[in-house]
Amino acid sequence: MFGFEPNEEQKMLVDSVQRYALNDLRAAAHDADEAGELPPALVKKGWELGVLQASIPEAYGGFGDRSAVTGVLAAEELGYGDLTAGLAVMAPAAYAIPILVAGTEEQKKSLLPPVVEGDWKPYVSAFVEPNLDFSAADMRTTAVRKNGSYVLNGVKTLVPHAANAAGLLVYAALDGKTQAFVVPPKSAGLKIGDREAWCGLNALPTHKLTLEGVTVPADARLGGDAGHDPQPLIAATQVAAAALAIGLAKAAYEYSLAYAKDRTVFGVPIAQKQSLAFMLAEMATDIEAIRLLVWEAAWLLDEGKDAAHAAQMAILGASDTAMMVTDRAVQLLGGHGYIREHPVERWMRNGRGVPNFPGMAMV
Amino acid sequence: MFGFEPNEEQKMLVDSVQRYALNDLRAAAHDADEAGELPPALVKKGWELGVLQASIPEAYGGFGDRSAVTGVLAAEELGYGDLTAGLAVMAPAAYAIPILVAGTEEQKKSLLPPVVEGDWKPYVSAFVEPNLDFSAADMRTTAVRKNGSYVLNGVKTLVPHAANAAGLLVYAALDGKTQAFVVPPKSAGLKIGDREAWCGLNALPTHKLTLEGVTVPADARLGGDAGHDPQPLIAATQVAAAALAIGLAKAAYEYSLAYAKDRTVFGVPIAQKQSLAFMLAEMATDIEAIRLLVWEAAWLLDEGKDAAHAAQMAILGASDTAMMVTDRAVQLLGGHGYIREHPVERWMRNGRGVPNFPGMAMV
Amino acid sequence: MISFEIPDKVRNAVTLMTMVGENMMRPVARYFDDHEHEVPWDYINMMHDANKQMGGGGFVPSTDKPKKAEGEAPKKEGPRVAYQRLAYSAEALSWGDAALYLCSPVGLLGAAAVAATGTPEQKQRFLARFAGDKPVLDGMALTEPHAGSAMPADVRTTAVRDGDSGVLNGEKIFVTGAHKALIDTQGFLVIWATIDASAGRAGVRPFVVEAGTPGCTVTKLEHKLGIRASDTGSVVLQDCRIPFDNILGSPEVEKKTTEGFKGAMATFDASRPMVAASAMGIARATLETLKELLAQNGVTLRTGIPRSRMTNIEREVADMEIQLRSTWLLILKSVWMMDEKKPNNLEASMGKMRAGDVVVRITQKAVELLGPLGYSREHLIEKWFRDAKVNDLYEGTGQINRLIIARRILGYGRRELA
Amino acid sequence: MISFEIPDKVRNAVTLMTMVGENMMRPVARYFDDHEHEVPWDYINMMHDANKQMGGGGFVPSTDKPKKAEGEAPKKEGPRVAYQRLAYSAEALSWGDAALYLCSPVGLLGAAAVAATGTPEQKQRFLARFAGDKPVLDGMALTEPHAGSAMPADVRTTAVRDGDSGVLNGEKIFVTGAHKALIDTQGFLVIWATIDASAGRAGVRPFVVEAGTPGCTVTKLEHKLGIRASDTGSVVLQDCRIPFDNILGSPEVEKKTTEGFKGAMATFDASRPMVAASAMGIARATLETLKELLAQNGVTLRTGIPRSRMTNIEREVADMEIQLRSTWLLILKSVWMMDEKKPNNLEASMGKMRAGDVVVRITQKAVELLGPLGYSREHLIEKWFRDAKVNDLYEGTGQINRLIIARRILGYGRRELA
Repeated sequence: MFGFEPNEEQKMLVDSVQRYALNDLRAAAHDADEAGELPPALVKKGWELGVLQASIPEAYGGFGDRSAVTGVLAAEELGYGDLTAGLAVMAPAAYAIPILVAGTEEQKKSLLPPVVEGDWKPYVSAFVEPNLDFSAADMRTTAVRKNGSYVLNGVKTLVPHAANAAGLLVYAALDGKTQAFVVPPKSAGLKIGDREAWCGLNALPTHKLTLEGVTVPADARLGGDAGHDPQPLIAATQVAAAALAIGLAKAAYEYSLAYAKDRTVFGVPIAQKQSLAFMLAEMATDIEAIRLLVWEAAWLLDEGKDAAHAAQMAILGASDTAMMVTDRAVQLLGGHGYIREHPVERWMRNGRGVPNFPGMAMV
Repeated sequence: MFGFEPNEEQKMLVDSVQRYALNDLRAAAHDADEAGELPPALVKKGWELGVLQASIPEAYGGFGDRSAVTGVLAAEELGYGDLTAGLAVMAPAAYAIPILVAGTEEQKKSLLPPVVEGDWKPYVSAFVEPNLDFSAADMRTTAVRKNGSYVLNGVKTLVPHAANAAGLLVYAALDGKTQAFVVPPKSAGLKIGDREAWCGLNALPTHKLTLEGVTVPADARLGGDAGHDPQPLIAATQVAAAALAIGLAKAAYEYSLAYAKDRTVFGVPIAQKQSLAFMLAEMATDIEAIRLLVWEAAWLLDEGKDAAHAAQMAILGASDTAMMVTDRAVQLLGGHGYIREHPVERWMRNGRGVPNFPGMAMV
Repeated sequence: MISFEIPDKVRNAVTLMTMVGENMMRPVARYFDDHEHEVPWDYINMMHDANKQMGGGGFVPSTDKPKKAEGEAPKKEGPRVAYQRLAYSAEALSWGDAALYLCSPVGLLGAAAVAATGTPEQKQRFLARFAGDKPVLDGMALTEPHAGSAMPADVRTTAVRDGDSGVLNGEKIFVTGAHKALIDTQGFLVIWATIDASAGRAGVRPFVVEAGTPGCTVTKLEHKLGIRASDTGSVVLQDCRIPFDNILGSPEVEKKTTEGFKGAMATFDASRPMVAASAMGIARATLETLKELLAQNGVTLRTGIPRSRMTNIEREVADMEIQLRSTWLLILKSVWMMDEKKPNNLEASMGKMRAGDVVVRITQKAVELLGPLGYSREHLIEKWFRDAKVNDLYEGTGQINRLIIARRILGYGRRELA
Repeated sequence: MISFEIPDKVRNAVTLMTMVGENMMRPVARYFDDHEHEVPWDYINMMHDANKQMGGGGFVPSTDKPKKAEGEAPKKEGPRVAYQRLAYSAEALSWGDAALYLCSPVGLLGAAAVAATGTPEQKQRFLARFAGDKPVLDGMALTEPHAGSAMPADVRTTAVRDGDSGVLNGEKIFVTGAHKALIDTQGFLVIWATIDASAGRAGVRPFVVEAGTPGCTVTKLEHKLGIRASDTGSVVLQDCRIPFDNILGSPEVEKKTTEGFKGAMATFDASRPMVAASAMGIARATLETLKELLAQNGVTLRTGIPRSRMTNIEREVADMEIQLRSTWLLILKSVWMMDEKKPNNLEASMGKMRAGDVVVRITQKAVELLGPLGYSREHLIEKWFRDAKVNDLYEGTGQINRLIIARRILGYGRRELA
């Protein structure tokens, strides 16, 4: 049975996240971008919507079961509000969901409750690496077994809140296979670089993380000695980033559509020009089509089916869509699109980074 | 000194080729395409314009000096008339120009006069190979030295008039370097396949050519024992195909522009719709820009400079332009574009093949 | 609920149609491309038999389709998937061969119009013939010589009421399957005509004209770039007299109001996804064959690597996969909405527009990527490229569909956006 | 004659500007991006000195530029290449840094307007100041708050004649370099105003407003996505009184005819290639740096292979090279036509449109291809992406230029194509 409509529970969640996105994230995004920081109360409020908490069973401190489909519905709304803040709110998910999915019972019991009980805390993951052909399935950071421990070496980038992380999940290649390790933030050999500066994401502090012989015990590896299949984790973070990107695209599409209807030249709304109206038609269609790719990949994850290919299609398609749509949104605003008073240039800057964001959030 | 205007002599040639293109080639193209053959008188008339003859010095039976720039100006007009017939008219150039450029004095003296003196005769070249990643610089057809001769093995495709060729120039890899060899059409081991059927080019008979141990004497190699630099030949045939493609694109652009001005819906010419008018603006701009790439590559050839990169840019750019413009021309005609009464579908079919046509003509 | 589970009923139809495509269509696809206007009777008869064996209702969903044998217990109604099955069937048959698919005697665009807007009596009267002894084709006639593309609002063919009759006069062009519906079989066309030329678009309505009706003649067959097994004809209506209740829809549609027009236009919400699905079939066939030819020629396609590590060919194929799947999901959503009786006008146009773009892009790229193999008639790739282009032209060009989408999302009418 | 030989004069200018770009602009480009609205005095003063040393005529071609020392023999006139040199200079300086280039005290868009349409007396009066003691900037003010983009025909700022004076009233927005021209230096703006609001476009003319003119104030500086070293200001004209012969052009331009308007519009045929050339400089810088970063990171780019054998990155780079070179040649042709005094309106718009497209595409793709390196502020790639986008927006958006091109090739006016 095909179905293209969220269920009642999902609709309620989407409604509440959307309200937060529109009332809180949108209102704060410009100043946060200029100031280079998100108001902590803003992130706290997003956290209290309970998107992650509802994905973690009661046994581990949460109050629900994980659904990647529900996750992408929520993520789209966060991206619709502000992708930067969305990544901040969802950062702990990039730490907790892998533990939930791939951790041993003991790891789940010990590691999850501190994340989901209480306020938002910077539990984050270190995933992306600073090379242009970074591949999630073929990382340069390595893990080597040594005397019953694992020794990690390598460089990570785009690690949010690394300077004050409460917990760190680090991905590394163990015998060529990507595996995740829980690394205490104060580990010896772990160097936190200066805050990074990007084209976008200005309000989110990220850092380079250098691992020089960082040693963690055997039980720091997700799944213990047996380890875990990295593919479902890679897929889950790809669809999370894809959903955020679709939300961002939708925001830019809606804003530029409203602008084009409102803005008149020679007394006629510019939306009445075929060239601009057709742009909008293509933007709307792309968003609609690629959103369904994202949903399908999430659904495959929930069904326990192989989602690797679908998730890659989703992130590639959503990245392209975010980049195309935000560029056109700027274009639709003309000179006004270039001015930071309007959000479209920020959305374009944030959107350009989407291909790099998998690893920073998870559903 | 930059200059973007043909000189007087070139203008006269362009005028006469354009008249032939519009009056003769255009008029014959539809029926030739449906019938699968070009009227011999049509090709003869094109030949008598003397484009090739004017490129061959008097010492070798012609009446001028080669200019690749002049060549591309003429080729554009031929493509503007009918690309298929243009390839037929120019086929002997693909045989003669390499001999002129890379041949020994003796080769030029003996091989060129029969080509350029008298009527059009099917002197042709065998260049393209039937593999999807065919590369002019890395051919699968091989030439091996043996007892003072060369032994050729391999398969060629898109060889025009192979069944009744008066002369054949075959390209093969000798120690990994592309070299051209004059091969008598009746050579032992040379098998002419059935006539090929393509998406377009219906009026031009082409064949597969299989070489099984075809043996030619040492002096059959262009340039004799020393051989020749293949790059200027590859570049010269790339710009020839590119110029034909630009002509084809111009034809499709002009036809669809005129149609769009003429065709009314609700009493308004469809060209007054921004979506269609902007398509035309982009088509015109692409043609103009890529034409200059073709000119520059030809100019570099005439200056004796390295034209390899410029020529590749020219053929890639011109192929893309031909494909984009002809597709849009069909689109501009709507349902009528799909009907063989209008030439645009034929231009689209011919245009789709452009990336495969280098080797079939030369300037 | 969000789910991407293909229903069993649909899956079974796909299996069957794929067998037909593989065994009955692919082997003769080149022949009928080479022999334009030759009628593929073997295929038509086979499909007719198959349709009868499956109950004879044709492919077109209709809750009012001819009843099963008397006394048989009515089946317990599951979720409605009829339009989903239809889209999957159109896709699978077009994967076999899009031109032959258009010769299927199972109810195509004309039948879709009847199913979407006809009264129960009309559905019975016109759709029953698909279960008759002989195969029957149908079609839809909209475009006229003066108009650029399918523009319902610009119809000049007139329908004048004369007692219980309607008298049609006008000319239609680019009628897919006109000859097969009216001459080769005892089928019918749905012909758009105006009941009041002074009323503009508000007067335009669909009428059913059956084969053999005096005054209705097929005057010309087009020679086309592609889909050559399917004829494209011109139809002249000269004092063509039909029962006036061949006007599709409830009596209200006779009122010369924009509402009546809009009701009649609902036919496109059903037909566009069918055309889009057919386009997807060509695109999928092309992508699969491209991959096969690449593999045969030693080109390996790796998966699970980022774009930065891909070859150009890998990247093109990855892009094709994204386009194909996302567009198919969009079309699926639009037919799911039909089945769920949700308004799907926007989604139907989005699917049609994107399908036209995508099938053209995929087939053109495939020709290009395969070099001489793509351009040669030894393979079907070049044929599919030629077949594909019609999907961006007929049943509304890409531009017309953009116009429809843009008006919808902007809340504009013809006055604001023309 | 067809030739692609770069003239010596032009080559020398490129060498010089490239040195400036490399040594004076690249090292501070990031700083001035981070410090929006800080005036780059070092660059401005250096360029002013360099300009004076080269004769002080500024970059803008003018046959009437200030004479050399008396008695000096007039140079033998070679072929005219002044606009070609100008385009190459704009390209090379924008290769250095497009934002700083816009701060060059050598005559930019305002000076181009004076050079293109001013009388000899006006050229002398307004262009001489670029050779003065202190650096001077200029600009052009066209867009107004009510209009979407630069639309000369939609100007509402008024110019009323009062004896020998003109009195300007209105507001201009998005004036590139307004603050530097009017506040930071003793420069000028060319301001478009209507001499007869009832005459529509026929009444619109360019006026020179000099720094220090009472009633002309810079009211706002925009915070922008890119080109942050260049200020973008709003200018309010309140009973701003200027000599009426600051109206650019021969006396005929005062006639309220479409001809007069068209004459004034010729300024765009000179200014569009400058903007396009600047865009090309950003694009070339990006492409070169992309290649360097790829090489540094172990990605080899092979040449001379067909597309079917390329990696995705190789194909993207090859496409960039085609776009960059073909667009540059188109721009060169348009300035060659200026030098040859041939009408270049179509080519100027084509070059501007395509340059906007190409620089946006190349910079966006470069950010993408380089992954985290492209997105990071450690390199200039992300800055160039931000700088680039303005080229598709200012001095006529891509859409406006398409409109101009389409009207030209179709022979349409505003009535037929709006």
